[in-house]
Amino acid sequence: MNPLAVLLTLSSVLFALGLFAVLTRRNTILVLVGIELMLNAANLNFIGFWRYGPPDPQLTGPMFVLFGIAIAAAEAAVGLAIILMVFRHTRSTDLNASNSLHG
Amino acid sequence: MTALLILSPLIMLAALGAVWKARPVHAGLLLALTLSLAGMLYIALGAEFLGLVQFMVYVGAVAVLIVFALLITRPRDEIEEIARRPKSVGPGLLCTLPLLATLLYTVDRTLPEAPPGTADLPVRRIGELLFTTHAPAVLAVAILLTAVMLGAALFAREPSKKP
Amino acid sequence: MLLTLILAPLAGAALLAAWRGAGDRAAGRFAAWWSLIPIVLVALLGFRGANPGGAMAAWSLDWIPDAGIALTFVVDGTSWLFLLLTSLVTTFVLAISLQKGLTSRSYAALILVMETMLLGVFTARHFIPFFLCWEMTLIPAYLLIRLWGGPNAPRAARRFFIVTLGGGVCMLLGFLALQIGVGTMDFGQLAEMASKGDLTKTLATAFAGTALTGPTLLLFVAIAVLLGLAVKIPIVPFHAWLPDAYAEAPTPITILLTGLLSKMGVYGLLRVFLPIFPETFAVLAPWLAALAVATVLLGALAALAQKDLKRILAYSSVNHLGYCVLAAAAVVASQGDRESASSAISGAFLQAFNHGIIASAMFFGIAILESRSGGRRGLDDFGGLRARVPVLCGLMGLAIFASLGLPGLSGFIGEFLVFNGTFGLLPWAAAVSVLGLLFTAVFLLRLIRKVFHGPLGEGLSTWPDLSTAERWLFAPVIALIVIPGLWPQVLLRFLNADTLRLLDFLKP
Amino acid sequence: MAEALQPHLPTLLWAIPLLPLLAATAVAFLPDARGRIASKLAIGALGVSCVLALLATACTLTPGVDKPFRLTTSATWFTFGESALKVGVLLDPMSAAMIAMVTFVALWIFIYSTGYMADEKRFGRFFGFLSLFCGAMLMVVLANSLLLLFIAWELVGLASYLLIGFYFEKPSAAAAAQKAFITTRVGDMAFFLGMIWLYRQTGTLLFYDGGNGLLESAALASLAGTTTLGGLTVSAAAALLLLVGAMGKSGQVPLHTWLPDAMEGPTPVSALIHAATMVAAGVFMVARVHPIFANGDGVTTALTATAWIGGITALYAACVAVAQYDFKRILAYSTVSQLGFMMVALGTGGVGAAMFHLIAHAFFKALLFLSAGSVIHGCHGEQDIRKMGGLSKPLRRTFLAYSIGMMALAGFPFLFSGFWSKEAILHSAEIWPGGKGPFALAVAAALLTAFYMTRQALLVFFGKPRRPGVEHPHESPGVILVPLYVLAAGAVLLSLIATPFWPWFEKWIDGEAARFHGGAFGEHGAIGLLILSLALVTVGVGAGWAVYRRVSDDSGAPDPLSGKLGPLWRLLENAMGFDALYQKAIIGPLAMLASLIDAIERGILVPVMAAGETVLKAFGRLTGASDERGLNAGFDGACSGLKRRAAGASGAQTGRIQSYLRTIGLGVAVLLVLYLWL
Repeated sequence: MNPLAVLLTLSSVLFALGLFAVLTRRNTILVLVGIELMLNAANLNFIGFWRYGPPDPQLTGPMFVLFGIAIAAAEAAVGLAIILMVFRHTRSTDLNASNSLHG
Repeated sequence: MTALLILSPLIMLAALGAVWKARPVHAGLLLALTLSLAGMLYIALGAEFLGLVQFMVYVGAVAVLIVFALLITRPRDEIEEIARRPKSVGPGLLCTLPLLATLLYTVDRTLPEAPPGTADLPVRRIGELLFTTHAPAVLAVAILLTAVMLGAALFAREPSKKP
Repeated sequence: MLLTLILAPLAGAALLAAWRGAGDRAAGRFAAWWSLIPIVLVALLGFRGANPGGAMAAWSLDWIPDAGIALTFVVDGTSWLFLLLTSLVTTFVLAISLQKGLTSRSYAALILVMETMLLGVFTARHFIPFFLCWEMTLIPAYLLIRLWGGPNAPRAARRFFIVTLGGGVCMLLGFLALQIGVGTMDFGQLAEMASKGDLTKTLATAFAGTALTGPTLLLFVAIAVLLGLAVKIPIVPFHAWLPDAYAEAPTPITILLTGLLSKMGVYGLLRVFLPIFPETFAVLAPWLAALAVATVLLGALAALAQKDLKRILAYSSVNHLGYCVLAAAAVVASQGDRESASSAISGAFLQAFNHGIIASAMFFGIAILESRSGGRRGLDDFGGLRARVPVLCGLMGLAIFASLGLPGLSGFIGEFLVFNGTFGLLPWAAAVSVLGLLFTAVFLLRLIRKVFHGPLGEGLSTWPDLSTAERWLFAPVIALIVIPGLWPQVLLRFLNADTLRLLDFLKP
Repeated sequence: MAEALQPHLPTLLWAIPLLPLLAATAVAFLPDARGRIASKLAIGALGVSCVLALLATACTLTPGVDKPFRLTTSATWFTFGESALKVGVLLDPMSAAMIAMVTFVALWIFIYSTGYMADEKRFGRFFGFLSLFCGAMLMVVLANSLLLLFIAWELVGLASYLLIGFYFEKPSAAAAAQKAFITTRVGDMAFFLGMIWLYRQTGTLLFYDGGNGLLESAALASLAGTTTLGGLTVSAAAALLLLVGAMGKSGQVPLHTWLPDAMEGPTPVSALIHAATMVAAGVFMVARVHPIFANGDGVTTALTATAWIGGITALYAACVAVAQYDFKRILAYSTVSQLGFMMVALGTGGVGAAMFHLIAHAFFKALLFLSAGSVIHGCHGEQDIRKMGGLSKPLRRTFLAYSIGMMALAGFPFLFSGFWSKEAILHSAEIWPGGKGPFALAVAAALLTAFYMTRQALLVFFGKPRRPGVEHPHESPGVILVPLYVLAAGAVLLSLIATPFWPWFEKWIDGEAARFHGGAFGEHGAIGLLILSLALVTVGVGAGWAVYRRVSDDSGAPDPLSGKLGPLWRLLENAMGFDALYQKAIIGPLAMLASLIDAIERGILVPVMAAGETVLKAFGRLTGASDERGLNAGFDGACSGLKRRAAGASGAQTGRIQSYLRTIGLGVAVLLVLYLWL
């Protein structure tokens, strides 16, 4: 069995699961969880291609993962802070509760 | 290869749980599990440094943050919350499944024979690269994180009582 | 740096527009302080000096490469002088508007918008950005005259707008013809072609189907462009919009009109028209010379007949800018004597700069008179003010004497160089125009006699002299009148290299 | 001393005009209340200038050199294109004599003013203006560049304008100031053109520049070698233009009308500016550029014009002076007349004579004006000589000083400078090869001078008092009298240095060593001229004495001559009607022309513009209407339909992020399926 194929399958599934969570969960925090999953899927891909790809002295894949993690952490922090703000206003974390863009 | 075959199903299961579990706290904890398993996978693949970073940042910070946030925003009515399973599953699946199918199909069809691997990730090299080639990016990220810290602190601050 | 300089006032205007809660005074104060930024940047440019090619700063963007349209902005010494004038006068106008309580959020923002456009005009090296900025100055000017002007302001503003817009359309048509015929609207390229005499030939081939020959075509183009400039400067008889517009506009805006907007015309005449159309000079020369002399003389004579202080100074502006036109006409008429031509061109630029400063000072004086008298500004409404407000009369008198060309003050150097150059190229025009200098003295001294001298007029005995703020506002302008008068090199050093380069293009 | 000074001379020369100018600048910043400080500052600066000027003059006295002493400096003032414009200062005997005279006379007039103007509200301002004047005047005489001379020339005009209009509350003073500035500006514009012409022709404005200067041979040859309109050489044409400038400044006919009016200024101003120095600037300028005037063969056009204008002016003003009643106006016309004499001298070739008369005239005319001021001061502001009389006793000291000045002006023989200077002028006019006209005019003028001065002296100081309202005239204080004595001494002593026996002054100006010349009167015609001069004075004074000896005792009586001369007298009283003529011939038509132009503007140009506007507006209405019916109607219909449909469609906007996301996701999925599977 091709290990890269396994890895890619795993990341595809993780990505799909994350997307599913984003599209269906109603708790905003859990939407965030879905986003984290998708990011992780991307990271897995980078690792996989680095591990089983041609040798790369520049280590592009791992570097990307490193920055990706940093950005993800930032994004989570800001996201959660926003959610807390919204929660203070509406006493709810239901994503559908904030629909002031309603046409 | 072995570790990969063992960990992959576990990760998938944990992720599925994180997505499907009704109780938000459970979902959060399962996310932490998924991430830590992914970290182990990194280590198994030879990227020890990345694995450790994954543990520290994702499991140690992000997941914990999410769980805390869930605990803070816990509504008074637990029962109603439990009833809030994922909604609109149909459209969700309708979006997700073609994507998954496409991805898997692509992986299956286009991947060549297993290429030879390199399992070497020297930490010293990462350090060098970070502070030479990627120094501007590091700076940018540093600024971003500082801004995030300040911003998050501002957002999360208890609003003043003054009107 | 250049882009920052040009856009800085616009950014200030945007900030003002965004600042909803701003009170009138706060907005005015903000705008006045903000307008110091361009001054600082211009000063920095000046200290840095020019590179050997003459450029102090440049910025360019290929905007529509297919049509060869580029947003090219270059500052050389001459442009720099006009940038300096623009930034200084704008700040001055904002400051006195603030001091006179005229300002508000939109007023200040419009002035800042106008400043950006003026900076654009004085640096653009391609017709498209030049024209965009040129026309965009009209809108703020129109609004400023119309909304803050006197009782007849709507009509005056409308006429100003329509007439200058008409001139602009002529200019646009001219350059469109060049774009179609020659394929470029870049000033540098056009001048390059013109200096080789290629413009006529290219136009003739491009319009081979029409019955017109190349020289005729180029003449039409040149006249169209000249029309646009003539309305702006203005050259007699295209000046009919001017007295009303100057008189009806609020006085700080009049300073903008005479100090800056008219300079666009002079700048265009000397920097755009001269290098591009040398092939038409032979035909145009007598006409332009006649118009220049008419501008000088009629401006001065018409000022003699006016009873309103602002109208007097408006015609005085026509007269003074007539000297710039005279210099241009002399260069058009003959380039036989390089020294004369360089004298005429330097003089015209200097005259434009000095007139901007001197007119600012004089109109500021009028603004003070108006605010003290409750809006009256007739020649016979005052009298004997020198006994009551000596400082105001002293400073305004200084500006007036600078305006009539008293040596030692800045006005003289420009006039000396203009006449020195014109006499070498076009002696009769110079000799006749000297009468203009004489008439200028007559109506300006009459103004002093009627307003400052004689027995104290009715109701003037309670007037306070200049306040500290007004003195501080006068101080820089007076300094700018005195210093270049004693030491003209301070301005001329920026001009000399450019003047010679300009003359190289004109070589027959 | 003089030798030690030589190396620093260029710097010191600049300091001479700059010190008073700096004082003037400083005074401008002083408040009116600090008038005393202003006067001290002005006098201090001028005093230092005076010392420097005398030292500089001493440097030029170097004996035994055959060519004139000449020290020039030049520095680039500014550059335009590739050309540099240079200015500099020049010290030669001519400028040395002028700076010494100007600083000396001005210093005493300053001191006089501290007494005369003591009660003035704008006392400090007055000294500021005076300082400005002195600085500018010194710059005029020191300039080594026609441009610098012109600049200072205009500044002198400004100072004159300010000082004539010093009592600007009086409409007559304000009008006189304006008239003075504009009339002289007519001349200045000619000067300006002439200067530019010279500059264009020769490429330099420096007088002396080591062979390249305007007054040196190369430039003069170029000027004489080019002819222009009317067959004149450029040098002649430019010289005529410069002459017009000089006529404006020096009050020559027909540009003289401002000078009598200028007496509206305070008396020290009349003495300093409108008698001693500024009005002489025109004469000085012609003397300075005399090489250009004389450039050509024999008697040049420019010199002829100068001589004739001078002669006509001298006679005309002397005639008019006979019929005036205002103390200061008589002196003003006398000044015009004397300036005419100087012009005659210049035209007939005697620069030395002209300069000597200029210097001598400065002393005795300043003296006369200051005496007049003292008399007016003593009579509490009365200026009409018909209302004076018998003042020789109460104002004995003033009378003494006045009589010295009067005798110098009238040309009393031997002891007074005026006699010798006039003598020299008549001499040069007599031997002039260009004709006897100027000589005849000058002789007649000299005769009338003696006559009208006698008239003035008799009416003011002799006879019985005719002074309604001024019962007790008082003698002036010392601060006013001392300057009178000093100037009187000068007027007498100057006669020693320019007699025909020892013509030191003229030789000095020409740069030659002076020798005693005992046989001066043995020369052809000289003795005859001397006798003529004596006869002129005797006849003039005698006639005056005869006519005015028994001046009637009541002030209402008409002048004895007015009955005899009839209409001619009235013509003279009105200064031959120049003012009325200008009013009718120039000012009136000019005002009409201005109104006409204004009417054209309002009546034709503006309506044309308005008509264009109307056409545009009509066109706009037309297109507007068609737009309304055609385009707009259709557009509006389409818009409202769109609006209805949009209202329906906006239901899809739920505002829920996830529903949006799902829609996007579905779209992507459909695309993927289409792309990959089909």
